[in-house]
Amino acid sequence: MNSLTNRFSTTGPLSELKRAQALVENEEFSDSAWGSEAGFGSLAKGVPNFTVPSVPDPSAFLRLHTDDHADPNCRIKIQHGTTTLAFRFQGGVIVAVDSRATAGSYVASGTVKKVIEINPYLLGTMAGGAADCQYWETYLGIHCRLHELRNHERISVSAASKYLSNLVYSYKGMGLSMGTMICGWDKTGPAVFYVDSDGTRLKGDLFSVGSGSTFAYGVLDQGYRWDLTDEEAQELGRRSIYCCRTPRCLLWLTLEDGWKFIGNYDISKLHYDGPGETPGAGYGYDVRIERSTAAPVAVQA
Amino acid sequence: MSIMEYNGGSVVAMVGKDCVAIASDLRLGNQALGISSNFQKIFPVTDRIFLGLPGLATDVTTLRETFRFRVNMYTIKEEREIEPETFAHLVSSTLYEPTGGFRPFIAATDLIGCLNFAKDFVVAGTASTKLYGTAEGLWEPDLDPEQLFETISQTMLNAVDRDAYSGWGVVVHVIEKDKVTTRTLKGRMD
Amino acid sequence: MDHIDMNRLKQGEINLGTSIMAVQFEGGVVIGADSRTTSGSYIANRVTDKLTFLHDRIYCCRSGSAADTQAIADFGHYYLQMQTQTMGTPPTVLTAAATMEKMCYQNKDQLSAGIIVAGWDKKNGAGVYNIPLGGGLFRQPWAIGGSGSTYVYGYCDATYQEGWGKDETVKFVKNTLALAMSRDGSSGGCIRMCVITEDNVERMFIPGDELPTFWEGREVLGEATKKPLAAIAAVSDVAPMAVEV
Amino acid sequence: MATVSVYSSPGFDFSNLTRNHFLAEKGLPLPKATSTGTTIVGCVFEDGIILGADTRATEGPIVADKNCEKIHYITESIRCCGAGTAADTEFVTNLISSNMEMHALTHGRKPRVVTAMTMLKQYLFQYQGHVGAALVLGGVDSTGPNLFTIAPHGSTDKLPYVTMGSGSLAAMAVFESNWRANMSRADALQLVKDAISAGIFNDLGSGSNVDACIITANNTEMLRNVEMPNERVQKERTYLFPKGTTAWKKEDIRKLVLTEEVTPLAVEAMDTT
Amino acid sequence: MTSIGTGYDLSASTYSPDGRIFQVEYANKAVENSGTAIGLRVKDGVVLAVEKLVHSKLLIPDANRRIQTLDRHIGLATAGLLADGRQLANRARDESSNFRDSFRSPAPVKYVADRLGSFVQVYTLYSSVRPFGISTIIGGVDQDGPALFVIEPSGVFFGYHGAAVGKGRQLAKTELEKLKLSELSTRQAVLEAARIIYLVHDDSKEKEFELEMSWIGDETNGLHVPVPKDLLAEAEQKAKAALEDFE
Amino acid sequence: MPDMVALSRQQPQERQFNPYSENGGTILAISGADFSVIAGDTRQSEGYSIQTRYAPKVFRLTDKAVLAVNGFAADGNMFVKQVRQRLEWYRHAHAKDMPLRAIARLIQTMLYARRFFPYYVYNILGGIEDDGSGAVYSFDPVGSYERESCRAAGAAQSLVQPFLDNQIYFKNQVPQPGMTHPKHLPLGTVGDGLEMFVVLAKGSPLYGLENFDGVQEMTSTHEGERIFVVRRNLKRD
Repeated sequence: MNSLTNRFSTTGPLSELKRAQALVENEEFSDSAWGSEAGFGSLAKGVPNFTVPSVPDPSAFLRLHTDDHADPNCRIKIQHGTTTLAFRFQGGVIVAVDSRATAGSYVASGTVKKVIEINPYLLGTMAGGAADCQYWETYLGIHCRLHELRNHERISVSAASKYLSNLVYSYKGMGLSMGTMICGWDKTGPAVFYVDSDGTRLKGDLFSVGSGSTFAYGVLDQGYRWDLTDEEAQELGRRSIYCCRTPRCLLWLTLEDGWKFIGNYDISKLHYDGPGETPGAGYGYDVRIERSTAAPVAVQA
Repeated sequence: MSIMEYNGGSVVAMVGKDCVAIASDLRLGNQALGISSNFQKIFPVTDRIFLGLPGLATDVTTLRETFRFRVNMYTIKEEREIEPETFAHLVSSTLYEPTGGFRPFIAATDLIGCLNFAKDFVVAGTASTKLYGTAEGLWEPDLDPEQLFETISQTMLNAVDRDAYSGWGVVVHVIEKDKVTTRTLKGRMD
Repeated sequence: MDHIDMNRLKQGEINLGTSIMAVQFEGGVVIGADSRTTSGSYIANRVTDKLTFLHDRIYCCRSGSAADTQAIADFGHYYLQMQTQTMGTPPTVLTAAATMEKMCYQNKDQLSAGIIVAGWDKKNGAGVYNIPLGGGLFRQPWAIGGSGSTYVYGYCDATYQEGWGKDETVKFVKNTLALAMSRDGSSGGCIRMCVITEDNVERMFIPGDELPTFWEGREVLGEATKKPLAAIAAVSDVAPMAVEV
Repeated sequence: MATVSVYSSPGFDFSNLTRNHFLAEKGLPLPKATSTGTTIVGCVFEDGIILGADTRATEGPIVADKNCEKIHYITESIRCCGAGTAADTEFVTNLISSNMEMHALTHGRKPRVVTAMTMLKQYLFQYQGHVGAALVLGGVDSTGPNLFTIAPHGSTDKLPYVTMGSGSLAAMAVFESNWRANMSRADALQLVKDAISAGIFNDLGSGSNVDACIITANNTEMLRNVEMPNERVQKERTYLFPKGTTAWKKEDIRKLVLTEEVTPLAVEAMDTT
Repeated sequence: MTSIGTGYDLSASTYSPDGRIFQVEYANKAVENSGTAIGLRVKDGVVLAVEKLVHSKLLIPDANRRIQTLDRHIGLATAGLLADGRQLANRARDESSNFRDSFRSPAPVKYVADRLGSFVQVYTLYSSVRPFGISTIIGGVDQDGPALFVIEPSGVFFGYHGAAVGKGRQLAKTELEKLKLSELSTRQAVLEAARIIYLVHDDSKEKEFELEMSWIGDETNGLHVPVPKDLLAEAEQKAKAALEDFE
Repeated sequence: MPDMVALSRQQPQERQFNPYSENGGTILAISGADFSVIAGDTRQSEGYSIQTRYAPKVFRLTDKAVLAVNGFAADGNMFVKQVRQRLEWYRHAHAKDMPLRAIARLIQTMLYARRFFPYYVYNILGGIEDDGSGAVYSFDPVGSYERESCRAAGAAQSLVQPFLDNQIYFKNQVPQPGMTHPKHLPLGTVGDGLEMFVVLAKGSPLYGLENFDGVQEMTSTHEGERIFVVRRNLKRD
């Protein structure tokens, strides 16, 4: 049934994809080449075009050349290795991410910004394929703006995440890799949605995504309460990211009137000196041990 | 995933003017997961020979014991301390051992503290490519012990920062005629 | 068929993708081979000697892996010398061939070697024995082997005749090898031959630029435009189309 | 998209290949050994043999050693160039060198080049190519000059001029166009230098300097770095760090020279009566 | 047997002070007690004949042969311990077949004799083993013509025109020497061999014996086979007749 | 005869569509307050052999944008060609050069358009932003990008990048008083030749560039942003 509708449909991502396949040779003359819409395609005509290799199984082709987990010698290395987290509490949504990108054993970057500022009210995190997240969340931004123009009100977090989920779902099985949290504040209060490239979309209080998420959950779960103060919530975010041993920790807080960037913390400093940059007040195990042995019963008040 | 990357770790050694230095990171990992931030990979063989062994941790400890045994036997038989060059050959032939097939840890640091072998520096471990780059750029001939310490430290710190399997602190030994200075660096803990 | 299965070579191994041959005649044998040794597409040696001494009047022609066949020939040589010492008489060609065959057969999983053993002995006179890939021992009046041999079975079948003397046999070997080398990409270079008789072993060498080319015929390229069209038209009713060359 | 997933290609199914490869990778493969993507050559001239080699040692794409020695000692008048796995060439030549010395002592005369060649080929054949040494063996003995190549599987060739290693094509091109029989020493040395240089400049696995070794009946001359076409230019600035650039946590100084205060005690003179 | 009891005869690995190995000499004694075996190398072949003593009337006639075939063209007759002879024959068959395997041609008789000589000799070296108690006659026709060898317990082997071992060897040798062996045909040799065996048989000690004979030559196509029944009967008959004449 | 030395096990091989190859080389870019430097070697190789000793990897896009491409040369050349075409169209449509940050986004979308059939190209874009600051953008093959102050890519990436971290970002260095950023960095990379593009902001001083060996100006007017190219020979082995 699906295949039948697909075959005769003229809109929708699948037919666009097919058309793109036919246009491999002269893609330069497709409409999307013109004007400021650039690669995002003519919005009136739906989603943009993608070139697909003329092979029987394009996703296998893609996997063969880009999956560095299965084949460390693959040519095209896509960056991996991430910890992102977001949680809802009485004061808004805390979004905390790490900043490291690895390609194989190589640390490709220690300064990646894994939060995408979709618009002044919405944040999306980035885990999995960096390009996939950047592209589709930017694309989502366009649609959020269009929604505002059409309806004269901000899009709800729920609707935005649903839109993103539907977009990537139409490419399911093609090799996209994306695990993101869409965070914001709408009429229902602070909201966090988890969306991934398999098509999963979940609403929840607390999520962590990426290879470091197991560590992050450990810290998050034991410290999380709804009625955290802003200070406590930020500290929880920092400590959760710290435990994943990434170069830097970036922190955002989403409020009713839009998100606010809290800070960019050097993990080394957190390790030795803590967020207050007081020498010896760090999070590090060795630093803490030293602290506790140096001043065993210092406080007596 | 190569065997070398299972536990991670890197070593670099450099020659200065009347001194040599050897540095290693302190990380012991289980692939991407860090286990220990105080895993020594450099072992004193004699007063002035240090051996760096990055690689699979179980092999590192086994080899370290093998070398200790062989060096002790040498000392007993010859009634003198082993020379760095002799020791380098001992390491080389131990690692080759063609009779038992090839051992899975061929790559280890080639030598330490022998001014005749390498005129500049040698590197080994998961961060070796990064170490080649930084060492090639930063090393200069005839460094005095203090300069050599700065150079080898900067080489090591910056190289391991770009390697997912090395890091978590660095230890440096500077070997001079009359003393050995060991310093633990304040490295990044990520 | 004894052509070489390329996949049986170990990777990176040097290969004698070869044309080899041996023919018996009254009173002796003629053996011959091309001189090309390849490693992948690279010609590792263009003047190889594939006619290898086994005993005073016994030689072998080697095809397959260079390392394997050299090792077999070296071992065979050693073995025949030991045999001569213990038996007190020179070995027969059959004995030499049997020795080689044994090695090829018993190590067939490890080796890629196609060998022709030929020579002269007092007991049986001239003899040619073919040992194909994997072993087996076949006495034949003539034998060809190596990758180039597939191209010249027909020629040999059609040309060979019983009762030739030395000169006809040498010519037959030379022509056959030249044909094989011209068609087979992994054969080439020069032709080396040996005539083994009771009296002596005579070596012959044909450089690459003196190979027979009798089958190529007259040079015809551009012929059509060389002759005036009228001359052609005179013999034929229909003038052939002029060909631009 | 149904058409995409339903289609399967004819023939063998390789879909598990990547996975199996991945599983095999988990723990099995060896780390890369230092390998000399190399140019080595040898040629005969009127008085003997000249061997040549480049001096680059590589570890995958990385240059591990910019000036290594690839011409190994076998006996005083026999030398051997090695290409392939560095450790293998080093140990094989060492082993054969010591066997040759034993051979000389056993038989009381100088062993011939073929003896070394036979030892090498039998050793390599025994390991069926797993000892990855590709060698050029040359020397002068009682039979005159001898030059061989030995491939990793144990096959040998005897030729007046030979090349081996990844740069062998480039070097062979030089030999094929310029080698002549009975060349003079100077001409032959120049030819060897040209052949190695061709490898150095045109093959990425070869590089740095030219080593050569001239062997004649009564003299062997090892010309280390006979040509250095790739000397590194001076760095445009130095990167010395001021003292204190590196932060450290702990210091431990171990003095190897112990100074002791010796306090002489007033001792009575020994009774020597 | 002056040396008995001196202790030098307890082991094959010990010499006596005058340089003898008593165990080997005792082995020769074992041969001397056995029925006679003879071999004739003649113009176009070889004949082997054995005086097989029959210890019991219950034994099946023609069983327990003492002439054995080693290869298509080689036969063997032993005198001494029957079991040792079997063992040696098995070894000889192995040698012969190995030779065929390696050389793709029938083994020369001398080669087999040589190998067996070495084999027997090894049993004279160790204290833990007993030397073979047999003398062996090997006969065959190979590419160089008829050949005849005798291997003794010490391991030495010699080539002969005519050979005799066992009880009656002295008389048999005398008889053999009278013959012009190189001029006889195998058929004639069969008759002579039978005559000699009958001649040397000592009726006074053992009553019963069987004549066992084989031949190799042009008449057998180069194969080692028993002498045909009719010829054997004829030879026996003539031998008995000659014996009566002789007496 | 390269495979003669390689001794890998035999294994099944699937013959299939493989439109990629690796052509070696290294590119890097550094940005300063009012300039950026983009460099690349000019050797193009495959396996152990050199295809050409002069194949530029760094391309001038506009007077204030330079793009360096590394990876599969054919993909790279085609990609640069297409980017230049899009910039040309932009010029026709808007009568001005596209700003640097817009070029960066354009490159992202162009790369992402091939998400399912990626270009095997690592891009580094360097130039001057509209506000006059030097900028470097680095891209992965499918378009993920980031603005940085320095970045290396290609064969020697893992060798060069930690060195740059140390020298540009002063990583792991305890700051000394009076430290300033170096203006020009001597570059040590692999290859036959080197091409280094320097983009200067409008009206910025020349930093002594005019006295450099082998320097050549790529822009015709001295009024706007200026691009200089420095060509050097490196070791040929």
